[in-house]
Amino acid sequence: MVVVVILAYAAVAALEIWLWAERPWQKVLLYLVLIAAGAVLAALLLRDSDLKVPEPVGFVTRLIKRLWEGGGGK
Amino acid sequence: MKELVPDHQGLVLVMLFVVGNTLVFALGGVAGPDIWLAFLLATVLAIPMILLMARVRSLMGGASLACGLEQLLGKWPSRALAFAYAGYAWRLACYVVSDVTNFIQAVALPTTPQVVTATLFALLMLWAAKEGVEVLARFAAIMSKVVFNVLFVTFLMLLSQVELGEFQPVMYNGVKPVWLGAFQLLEFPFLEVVVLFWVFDCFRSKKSPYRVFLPGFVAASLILLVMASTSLAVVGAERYAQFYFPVWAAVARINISTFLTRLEAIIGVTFAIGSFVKMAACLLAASRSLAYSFGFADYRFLVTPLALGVIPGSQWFISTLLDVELSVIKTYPTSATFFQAVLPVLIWIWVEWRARKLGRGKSSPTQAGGQ
Amino acid sequence: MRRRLFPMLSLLLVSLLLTGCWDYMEIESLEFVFGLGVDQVKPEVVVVLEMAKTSGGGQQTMVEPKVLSTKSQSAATAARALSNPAGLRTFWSHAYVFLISEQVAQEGIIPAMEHIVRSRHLRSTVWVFITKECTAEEVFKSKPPVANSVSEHLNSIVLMQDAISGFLPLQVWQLNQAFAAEGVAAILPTVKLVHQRGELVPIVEGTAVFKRDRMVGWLDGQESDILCLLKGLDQRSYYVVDTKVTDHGYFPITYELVGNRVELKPLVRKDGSIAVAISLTLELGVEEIGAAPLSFRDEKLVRSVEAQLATFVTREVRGFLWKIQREYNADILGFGQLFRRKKPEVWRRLGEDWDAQLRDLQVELDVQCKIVFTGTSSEPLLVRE
Amino acid sequence: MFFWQRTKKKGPDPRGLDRLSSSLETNLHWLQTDLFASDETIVYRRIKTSGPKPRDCVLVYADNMVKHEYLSQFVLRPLLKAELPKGLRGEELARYLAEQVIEADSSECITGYSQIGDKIMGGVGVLLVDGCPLGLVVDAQGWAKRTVTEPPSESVVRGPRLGFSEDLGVNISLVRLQIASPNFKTRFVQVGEQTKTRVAILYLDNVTSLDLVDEVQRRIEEITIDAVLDSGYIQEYIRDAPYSPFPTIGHTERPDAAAAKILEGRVAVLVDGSPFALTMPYLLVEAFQANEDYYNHWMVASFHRLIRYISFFITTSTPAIYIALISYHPQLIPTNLVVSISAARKNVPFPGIVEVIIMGLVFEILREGGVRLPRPIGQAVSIVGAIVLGEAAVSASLVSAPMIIVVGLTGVAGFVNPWLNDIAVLFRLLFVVLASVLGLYGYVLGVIAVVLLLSSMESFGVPYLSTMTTLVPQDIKDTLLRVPWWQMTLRPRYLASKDRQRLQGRGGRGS
Repeated sequence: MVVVVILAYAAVAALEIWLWAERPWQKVLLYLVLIAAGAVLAALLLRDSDLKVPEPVGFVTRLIKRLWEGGGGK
Repeated sequence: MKELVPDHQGLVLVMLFVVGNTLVFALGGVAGPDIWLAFLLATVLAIPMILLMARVRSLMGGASLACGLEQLLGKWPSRALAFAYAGYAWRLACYVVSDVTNFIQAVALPTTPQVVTATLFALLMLWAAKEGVEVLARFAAIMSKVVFNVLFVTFLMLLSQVELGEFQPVMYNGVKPVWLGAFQLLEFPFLEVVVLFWVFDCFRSKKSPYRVFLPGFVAASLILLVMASTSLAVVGAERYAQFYFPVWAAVARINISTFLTRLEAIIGVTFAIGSFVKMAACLLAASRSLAYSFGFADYRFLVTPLALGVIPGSQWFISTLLDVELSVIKTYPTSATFFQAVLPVLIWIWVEWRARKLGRGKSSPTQAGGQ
Repeated sequence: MRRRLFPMLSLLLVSLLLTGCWDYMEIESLEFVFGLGVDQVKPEVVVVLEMAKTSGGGQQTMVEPKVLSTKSQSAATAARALSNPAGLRTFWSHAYVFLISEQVAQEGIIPAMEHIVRSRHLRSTVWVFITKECTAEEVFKSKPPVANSVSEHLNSIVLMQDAISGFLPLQVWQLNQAFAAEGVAAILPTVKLVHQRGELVPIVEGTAVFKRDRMVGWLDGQESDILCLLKGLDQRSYYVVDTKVTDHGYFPITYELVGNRVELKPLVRKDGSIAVAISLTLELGVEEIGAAPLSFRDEKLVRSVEAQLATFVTREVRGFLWKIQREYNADILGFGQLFRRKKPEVWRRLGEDWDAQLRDLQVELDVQCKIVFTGTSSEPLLVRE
Repeated sequence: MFFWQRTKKKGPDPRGLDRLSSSLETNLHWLQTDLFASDETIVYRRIKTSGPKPRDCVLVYADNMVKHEYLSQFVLRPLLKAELPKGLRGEELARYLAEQVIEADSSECITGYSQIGDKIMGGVGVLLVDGCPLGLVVDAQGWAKRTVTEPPSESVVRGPRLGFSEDLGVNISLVRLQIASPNFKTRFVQVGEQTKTRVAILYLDNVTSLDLVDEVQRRIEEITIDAVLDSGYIQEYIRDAPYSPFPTIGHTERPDAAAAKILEGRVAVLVDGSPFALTMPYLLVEAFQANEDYYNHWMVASFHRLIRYISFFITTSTPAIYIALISYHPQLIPTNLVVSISAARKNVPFPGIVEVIIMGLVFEILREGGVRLPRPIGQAVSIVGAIVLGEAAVSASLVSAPMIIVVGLTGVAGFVNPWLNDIAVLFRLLFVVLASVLGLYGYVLGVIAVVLLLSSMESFGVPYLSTMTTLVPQDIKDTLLRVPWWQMTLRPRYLASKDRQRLQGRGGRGS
């Protein structure tokens, strides 16, 4: 299943890049990186459905939380 | 190539975005019978934020988003900001998709894998996002007629079952539930409007952002207020928060002369359409801001990878209906606060300062670099 | 065009490739459950289903009811186990009625109905009944004279409730709401079996009174009418009242309730004690006066009849209130809810032991009766002497 | 010179070098052996003028393409009687003939062989005179024409009964009859390497934006095609969104309809030889508007329009919704109905989705079978086919009775919108497939896709859904409803940017 999914992502990427009128390398690179990220995410989820969700602004979150609890008298 | 959306279509897009995937959920359930107070409070609290957003867009004048940002914020800060919001918008798109797929699984298709529905929705929103904001706004304009008329008719049909006593006693448990409900509403769905900041490419005039955002938002919040209060008055204040989908439950009870029954599917359909608009807008915002942050003029080539990422993403963030509740309550609010309230205020202050400086002297816009 | 080609192509492709149709089912492979019942909860759950065997099609669709029952650990397992003898997938969304037997009701009905409320298969608009002096299975196996199945029979009785009176129909969601709400007790209509033409026929009459989820007593048809009256429902119930028409003559006259307005007001007296003021304004029609020499052109007489009616209703309501306050001590009129909504500070103070409060709650009653309708004639049918 | 020309004629581009000779015999020889070689429909009528020095003349024309009496009466007879003054040669001679001898309406001079070819094929007579290197062209077109009749494809109960015919000039005059205004302009373009078809672009100078007219002209001029036999050719070349099945160019057989569109600010294109005028830009709403709407009482017209919208919904969606309901959401069907459908389907061997597709196909076969047959037989085919097949299929338990209702309703509702009927078939299929995968939600996805497609389409720069997306009251007045004429004071915003005022203030009646 993982192989099928990765192949599907690759096929989509190939098809779409083929459809482009022009292919500057920056665009192709960014495109491929994102597709690869999507494929890896899909593959990981297929392997292990309990993947942890990262908190991108975790430190801010914690800061806000502390401030909130400290000052919030509501 | 500027994408220009007529004001009235932009307004409708804002309305559908806010009403979108929120409609069926138990909004502001913590406030109990005081739900309407929570709604009003949240609307009042949100309006300054909306105005502030419109103000920033208005300062850009007729310029496109990319040009305006670069002028007002400076090259690197604006790109970093765009990158951050790309992540936020993408994540929101994942949330919206999983809301829909979970809803469909819960009420209609229990054994169909969510990936299937998610894939179909992702493909459609991919298409919509590639077509651009003009087409999306047109789509919203035509679908809004269906959605809002359906809502209006269901509201009329629910009226006969409304029990006004459910709203009493007012503030039995004090102000706290009202505040809590209002904050819940602010983070989902009211202030998610910040995503729309990145959706519109440019506006017709300096006044357009106000004309689009403010009435659109207020109208949408009123619609949500009416629908939520009506369904609360139908299902009962105590039961409202216990349901995953109280509006659904309320509409399922419509029974007019034993003929007009079983109308809940219509609400489901409305919900799917509204959510679609929201997810397409989020995807569009994510692609546009990501493209901008990497310095590309055209964003369309980024739509496909981002949309394909949404499919696993939606399963990643929220995999079951239980997660919808838990994540909305636990994980989402904190990061949402950052993107929905803290950053916009910072941007606004920064932009006001820059604009004043640029406008007064035009001496050295390069000075304003670090932060 | 290119930007459109790709998504359109893939949409088509995906929808063709994904024709897995996980939830696809053929409608003819479903066995429609018309009614379900729970006869026993402890030690095992007994679930009864009334299903429709359909055949024919087209102009001559035949519906034959079949009753199946089984015993299992829980309602969910029992319901599932019944698909096996049914031979088809049982489909619950079209159920009309849900019966709970008296015995289960006395033990507490939450375990019996929890699964049904939670599952998405059963609509929240199903009518709920308590079977009185019989089991759900017996009810389902009885023979309604006209309808195809017992469930349809009960459903059609409920739909003409305003013309029958004597009970208050309730749907599952209303019951839930009553359980969830503070300061109100639940009620359910009752089904019983009567003999007609040598066969048992189910009828709906009376009300079961609950305290929390346990049944604590019954109300008969007349009392149920009073209950409807006090709840302000549009129910055209009949009252036969011995009315004094001439100086010495009492005649039984049948009145029909045409309209009623009820106002319940929570009162807090100066000394801190609480009370409820009920004001009832009834509009009545005269259905039958028998041999009474009652002319409705005689205004004085009409006033006196109205006053007698008010006295009658007051007496009935008093009796009813005594029953629910003292005998059952179940707040089915929602006095508690009334205080909670209108006088939250009182509820905060007294809500804790509402049962005791209810027992001694003073009720001020004010009944106004008005005759608004006398059929097609204002004069009695007099025989000339 | 003559020889050189002949060899040159076989070359790729003879134009520009093919001047007529002043010798009549040379000209004739060349015509007979080269330009019209082995074409026996060309008539060479040789005459001599009277007088002391008769001159040889030849009238060349294509048989049956000209009015023979007209030529003989107004060209040949005066020529035969004419005495040409001496010494006239070349252009003077030609002018003398045109001005003093020939009585026909119009006569112009041409100088080249290939022009002669074009003219004669266009149905005029060409007079060649000895000693004159010019050909005199006499307009006498007179081929068999269809008279102006009621158009069969768009018959009306009320309204003008004129229809376009195949003749471009007549067609333009029919439109001009409706719009008698000097602002009504016509531009001509020639299309088709072989057919050289004349195409006319019709518009109102003071209403239509000239950018639109220029755009239409540009697109038509860019066409490279060898033959244009009907306006359908042009339509496919110049339309927007060529891959979308929805029409982005309208066509009508009625001058009144064409005139109405021109008056709203659209452009009409007429093609020689085609009785169908093209109108552009074309919006989706127009598919739901019929010209009769504007002649009937506005309430009746609005009601009919509503019926058309509903029918479009029915014809595209009924099978999909039926499939979704019986296969995914039986809880949404009323109980009595669900029981009877279930009973009806008990002995049917196919799953619902197969049943829908088969019956849909059968219906399309019956329809297609009936369309091209003569009307009485065609009706018989469909009626017999439908009734006999349907009845037999149900009693043989091949299909269920509700399915017959669904298919019948779908088919009949399709005929209400003839413009969209063929498209409806496609979307019906798409919806059915999606509904069979995800039930109602699949159907909704299909609807979203179609609406997206529609919102992304444009016709000559105008969004395809224009009147449906806007909230401006004036633009909605002719969309879902047809409000009274005196209320429609403005022309549609998206078309007539120049002069939006249709009526001065409010017309005759208040409110």
